[in-house]
Amino acid sequence: MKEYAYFPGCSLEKMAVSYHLSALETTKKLGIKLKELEDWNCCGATTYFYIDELLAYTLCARNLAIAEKTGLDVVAPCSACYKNMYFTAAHLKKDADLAEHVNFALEEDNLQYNGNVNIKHLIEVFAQDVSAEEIKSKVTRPLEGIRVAPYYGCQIVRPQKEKEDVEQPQFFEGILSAIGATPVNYPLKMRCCGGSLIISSRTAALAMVRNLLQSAVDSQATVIATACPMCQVNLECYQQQVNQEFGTNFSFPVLYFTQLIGLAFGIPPKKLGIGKEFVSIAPSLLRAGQSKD
Amino acid sequence: MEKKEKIGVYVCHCGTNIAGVVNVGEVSTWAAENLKDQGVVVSRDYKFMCSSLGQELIQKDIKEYGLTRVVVAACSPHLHEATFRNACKGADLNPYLCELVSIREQASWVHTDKVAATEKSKALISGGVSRVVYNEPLEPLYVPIHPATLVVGGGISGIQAALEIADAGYRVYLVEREPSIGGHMAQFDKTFPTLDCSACILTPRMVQVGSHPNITLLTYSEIEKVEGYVGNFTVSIRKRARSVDEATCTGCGICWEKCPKKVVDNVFEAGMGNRKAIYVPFPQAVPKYPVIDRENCTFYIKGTCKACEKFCPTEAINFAQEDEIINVEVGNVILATGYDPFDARRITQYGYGRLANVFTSLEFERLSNAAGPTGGNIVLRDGKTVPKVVGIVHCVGSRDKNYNEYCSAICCMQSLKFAHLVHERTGAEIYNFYIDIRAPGKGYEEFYHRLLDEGTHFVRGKVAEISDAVRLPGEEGKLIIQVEDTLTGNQLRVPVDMAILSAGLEPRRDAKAVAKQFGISCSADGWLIERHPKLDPVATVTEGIYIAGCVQGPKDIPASVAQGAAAAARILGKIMQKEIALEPIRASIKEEQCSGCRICNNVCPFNAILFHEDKMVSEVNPALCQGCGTCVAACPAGAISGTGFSNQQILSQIEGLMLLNIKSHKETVPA
Amino acid sequence: MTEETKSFEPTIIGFTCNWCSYRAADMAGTARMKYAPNVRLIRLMCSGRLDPTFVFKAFASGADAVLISGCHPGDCHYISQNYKALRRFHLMKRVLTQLGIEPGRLKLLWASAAEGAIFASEITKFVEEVRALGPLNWPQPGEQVSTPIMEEVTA
Amino acid sequence: MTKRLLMIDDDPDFVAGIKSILDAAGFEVEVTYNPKDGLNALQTKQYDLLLLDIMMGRGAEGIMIARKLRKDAKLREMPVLIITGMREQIAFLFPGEPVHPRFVEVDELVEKPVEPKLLIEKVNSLIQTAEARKAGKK
Amino acid sequence: MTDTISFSQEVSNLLYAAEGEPLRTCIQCGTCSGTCPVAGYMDYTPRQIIALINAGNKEQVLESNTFWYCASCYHCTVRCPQKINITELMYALKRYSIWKGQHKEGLIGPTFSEAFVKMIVRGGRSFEPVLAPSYIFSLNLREMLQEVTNATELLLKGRLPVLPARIKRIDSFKRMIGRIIPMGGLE
Repeated sequence: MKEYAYFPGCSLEKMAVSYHLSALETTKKLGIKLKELEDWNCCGATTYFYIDELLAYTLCARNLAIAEKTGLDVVAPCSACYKNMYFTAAHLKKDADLAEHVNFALEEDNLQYNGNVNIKHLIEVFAQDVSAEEIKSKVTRPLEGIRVAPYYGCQIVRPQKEKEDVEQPQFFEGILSAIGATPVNYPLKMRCCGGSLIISSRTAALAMVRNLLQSAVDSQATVIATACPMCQVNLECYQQQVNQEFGTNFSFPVLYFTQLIGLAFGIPPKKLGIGKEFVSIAPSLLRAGQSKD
Repeated sequence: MEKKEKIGVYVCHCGTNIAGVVNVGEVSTWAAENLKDQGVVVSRDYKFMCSSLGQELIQKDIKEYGLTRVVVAACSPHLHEATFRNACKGADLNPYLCELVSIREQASWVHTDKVAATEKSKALISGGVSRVVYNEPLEPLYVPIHPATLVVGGGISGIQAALEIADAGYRVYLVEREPSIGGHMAQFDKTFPTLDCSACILTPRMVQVGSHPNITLLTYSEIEKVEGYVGNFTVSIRKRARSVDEATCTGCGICWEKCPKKVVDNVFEAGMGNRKAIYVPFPQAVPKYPVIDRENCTFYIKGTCKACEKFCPTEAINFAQEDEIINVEVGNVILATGYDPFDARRITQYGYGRLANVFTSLEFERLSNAAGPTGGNIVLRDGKTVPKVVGIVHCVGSRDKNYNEYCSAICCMQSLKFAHLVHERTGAEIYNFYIDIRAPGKGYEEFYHRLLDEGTHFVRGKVAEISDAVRLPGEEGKLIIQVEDTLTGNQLRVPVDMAILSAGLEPRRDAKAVAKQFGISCSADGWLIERHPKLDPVATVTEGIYIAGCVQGPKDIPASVAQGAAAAARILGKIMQKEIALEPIRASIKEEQCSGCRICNNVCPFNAILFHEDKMVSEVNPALCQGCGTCVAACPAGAISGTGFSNQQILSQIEGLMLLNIKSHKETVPA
Repeated sequence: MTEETKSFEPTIIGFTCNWCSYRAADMAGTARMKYAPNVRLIRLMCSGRLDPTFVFKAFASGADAVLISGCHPGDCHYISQNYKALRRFHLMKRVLTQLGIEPGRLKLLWASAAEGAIFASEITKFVEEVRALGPLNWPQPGEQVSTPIMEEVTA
Repeated sequence: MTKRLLMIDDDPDFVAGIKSILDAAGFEVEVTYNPKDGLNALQTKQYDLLLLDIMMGRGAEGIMIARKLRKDAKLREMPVLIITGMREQIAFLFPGEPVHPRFVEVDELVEKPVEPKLLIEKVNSLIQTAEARKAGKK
Repeated sequence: MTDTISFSQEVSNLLYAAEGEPLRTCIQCGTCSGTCPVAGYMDYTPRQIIALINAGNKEQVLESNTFWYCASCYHCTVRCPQKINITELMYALKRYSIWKGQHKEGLIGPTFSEAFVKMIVRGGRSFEPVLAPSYIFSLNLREMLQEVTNATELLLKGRLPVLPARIKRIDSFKRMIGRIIPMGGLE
């Protein structure tokens, strides 16, 4: 049984609770255990960097240090948490002075970070650590005929880590194909949803959401799949406001990729947090998920 | 020291290049006072030591003081060692008794602390003085120069070089990897800025090469091995099996007419057209003989067909033909292997390979070529629709640290040429997206003005992405080019029917391997390095190996031709001299000290050391020895000495550098 | 600044090959790249010419560190002689350690003729490393070293 | 002998002001505008006192420098005077609360803006104390 | 040592591990601004901001909304042909502006960021309702109503927390922060 240290992040506690539920359910099906970090703290989104980067690194390092004690790779379902933890670890590895200073602060909580944690995004677990065959083997209700727009967003792939493709990756499509769905060519799959601007620069953010929704409609998708709570909330909960702002008429379901996998695995929708959406998902999707019954 | 040497020290100002940082007067006085015991009898500084007046100064001192050694503190020996050695020779002092100390490249140019640079210069001179005492008078080795030349690469640069040398009456072996010579130029339709037809000016040269009595043309061939040194290279060439007998083939063309197997031509037609499994790349190919592409030929795959053989009127098809290894002796080599176009697929956000109507520059060359797959009709990928709006993207893969940092030099002009051709043939609206327009050749700026006059739009901004993501009315079915117009600060979405990526030039994939094969090196970005970037652009650090054309860096046709001719001229000069002087830096073995352990035999990469079984001693063959000195360092008995770099010279130089030869020194002893 | 407050300036002897690393030094010069003035270079035809005696001689003569540089592996002008230098380098490091000298005082640097920038920055880095090590404490000063010191004392 | 001071502060305007005060008082003041150059200067040259800012570069990097000095055998004894405006700079975080001395292992801390007279007094007294301490040790 | 430094150097000094002045290498190609999803809403495009910094126009830069509109999507950064980390530059400008207490009027970004960090420093985790006052009053009536509707729906769907989240070891957590930012009542 594969085991990971699991860092849910603040939004999965409530706002994105369905992501949390579906992540646990689907990984369980695949024989993966997500062990929640004890007493984790907020990763700080990107906001710490505006005040004090050293503080930002320290807060992330606290979580890393807690994870290190478990000896497991740490998994974050939220792209922002993932990016922050990944690059904190990278900076600490490169900059011994910084690591020393951060560890000095961690002493207060009887913690120490030695630089021995691998950080993964939840979708990387599905795309890299689990083979497509393994996923396929658990599918009982393939999402045949369901056209899904794979929305990568920003911080899963950017900034670039090594030499990986940051412009046209295909791993999300791979997962969707494995559960029998049809990944559509979604031209804006790498564009930003404006999640971090929805409060501070509302009009800009709403326009970005509008573009993404329009592109999903144009590519004749039934549903957008996301891998980040910020993206999901932004794309889904603000549709009403987009409609008011731009005179559009969007009512487009946005699900977490784990919810789609869960449906394909035959997990009851309720256990996947389905029902908590603002935009209810098309009955066809639920039907597709259960057509083999 | 048994015999006291008389040494002269000469410190060059190099204008302010040295004197601006190093206190040359102080250095010179210091040397006179402190290196007296080493034998320094005179020490001077002078504005430009390499000038004729500077040289005369040294020569006068040699005579007057009876100098037996000379140390010049100036620039790198790679620049002026020969100059000062010749000056000594002119004053009847053996040139190898002159030592050059680099206080420009190693002190004044790289240090800002004037005191430290001055002190370092003193130490370097002290090292040079200590070393020169042990220099020995040497005579250069003379070797004959074989009058034949090898030219690698049959593009325009190699063609030019081969013709120049052949016309002068000397043998040239021209080796080309593809079945025909002509290179990239043969693929182009028009050449900028004059717009003359590429084929019209190139093919006569190709024909000349093909029929020249002094040129041995080896196409479909590659270099297998290179041995020897300047004047005397032995080159093995693999002549790949064409499956066609050149002696009997007339190039009539029946075979490729009858061949039933169509193959997408990814080389000459850049994937835009087809050829047959037996083919000549293009009608004007030189030589005219076809080749069978064994990977695609039905006979080689299935064992049946032989249509070509059946129809060949001269029985020239030979399926059993094998690769042939040809060995040739040459005195000099020209590498003119050219470039590869940048692979536009690497910039995924530009959509090449994903979005149908994104074209690369090479594809567009074929598209616009009258002899190309569309007969010169500029149409979309569907083969019929004429574009109404065309976007041309400059700097694709160039001026970008994610790909190639350098400017590819030709893309601006190539893009302007494309814009003109699109305008002329389709009347479409054209957008050029550029960072800077670089048109620094004869008639180039004028060509740019002509394009402005034709109404082409120029948008200053590097394209961010090309997509099919429709957002606004009027974008349906178009490609959207997203860019900031940096002159207005507006973000633009320009809908176009066709996007042309003006791809930059890259070193050949195997440039590094080729360089290594010929004992030269590549720069960090992969182009072959010339001996001097300004004054010796076609020679390399290895005597007898020359480079011409794009193998040295991106350049246009006129510059490639000029380099081909220049390399040829350099070689003709060498051939005329009949022999060449080599640095007498060689190893030699003292027979009486040799224990016969044979360790040296194995370390020599040139097999220059023979072992005499009868006497149980080793001996160095001076004609094969290249003077690397590894055997000297390896000999456990200390029986091998290396002229020019003897143990004594180097050990003494170390002492000199550490100022151990100076009685009153203080600086090197830490407090 | 008084003499005693002046920080330690190491003296380093550097060996370069004629084809790559000496040309890298030339290139650093032509491009006016700045680096620490503590290294004094000796040109050999090839790093393979480097006799371990040279290194020990340099240390015995008072050098605080020695730099060996040549063409990158695979790029040797003499085909493969830099591999011999590489082997000797590891051997010398061991010997130095046995002699009680920090192995960090011997550095091997591959630099092609195009890598002037690397050559310059690596030298500066090396000088800093040696500065951190402090002056070489040669356990038993060789004859050549002791002579001038003696004279200075008696002067 | 003229006393040599090093100032590490990222704000060129503030530096100009302080430097002119200290110059006029006969000090030799060197300035570096970021922590990295500052540490370099400390390691290669000798100073009688360090004037240190807190909020620089990525964040409260002054604290990092102060800690580093206190751990360095050579630099441990160097007097450090922190001049910080951090209360202003991130006042929203801890409104009305002081800079906490517990984690700042330095000799003195003053807040921006600084009275010229007070500044020179502090500098002089810190240098004197340090010299006395040194003499005592010998 | 130079007497003073340029604005470009001042900004470079804020960047993580900046060597020299990365902004000086900008060739003004506009890739960043062509890529930026928010460029249309910015007073100056990212490219123009770099030009203004290099020109030393400090006031113009600080008075612009550009860096507060940066969505941290890193798209410009992965595409910049000079490998300038533009997103990090925007963070640095935010930091500069917050430390100086100087920014364009009417922006929500600065106050929201401050409120957010304050919340984490206090409780260790994010709790959305606490943030609302930092921005809700800057919105116009329609926007405010939309926000409230959204919040209500979230609450109804069980997606909004009612109690503020806190980590367990909050005291040592606060002391830990004290070692990085030595301020505040720790006892």
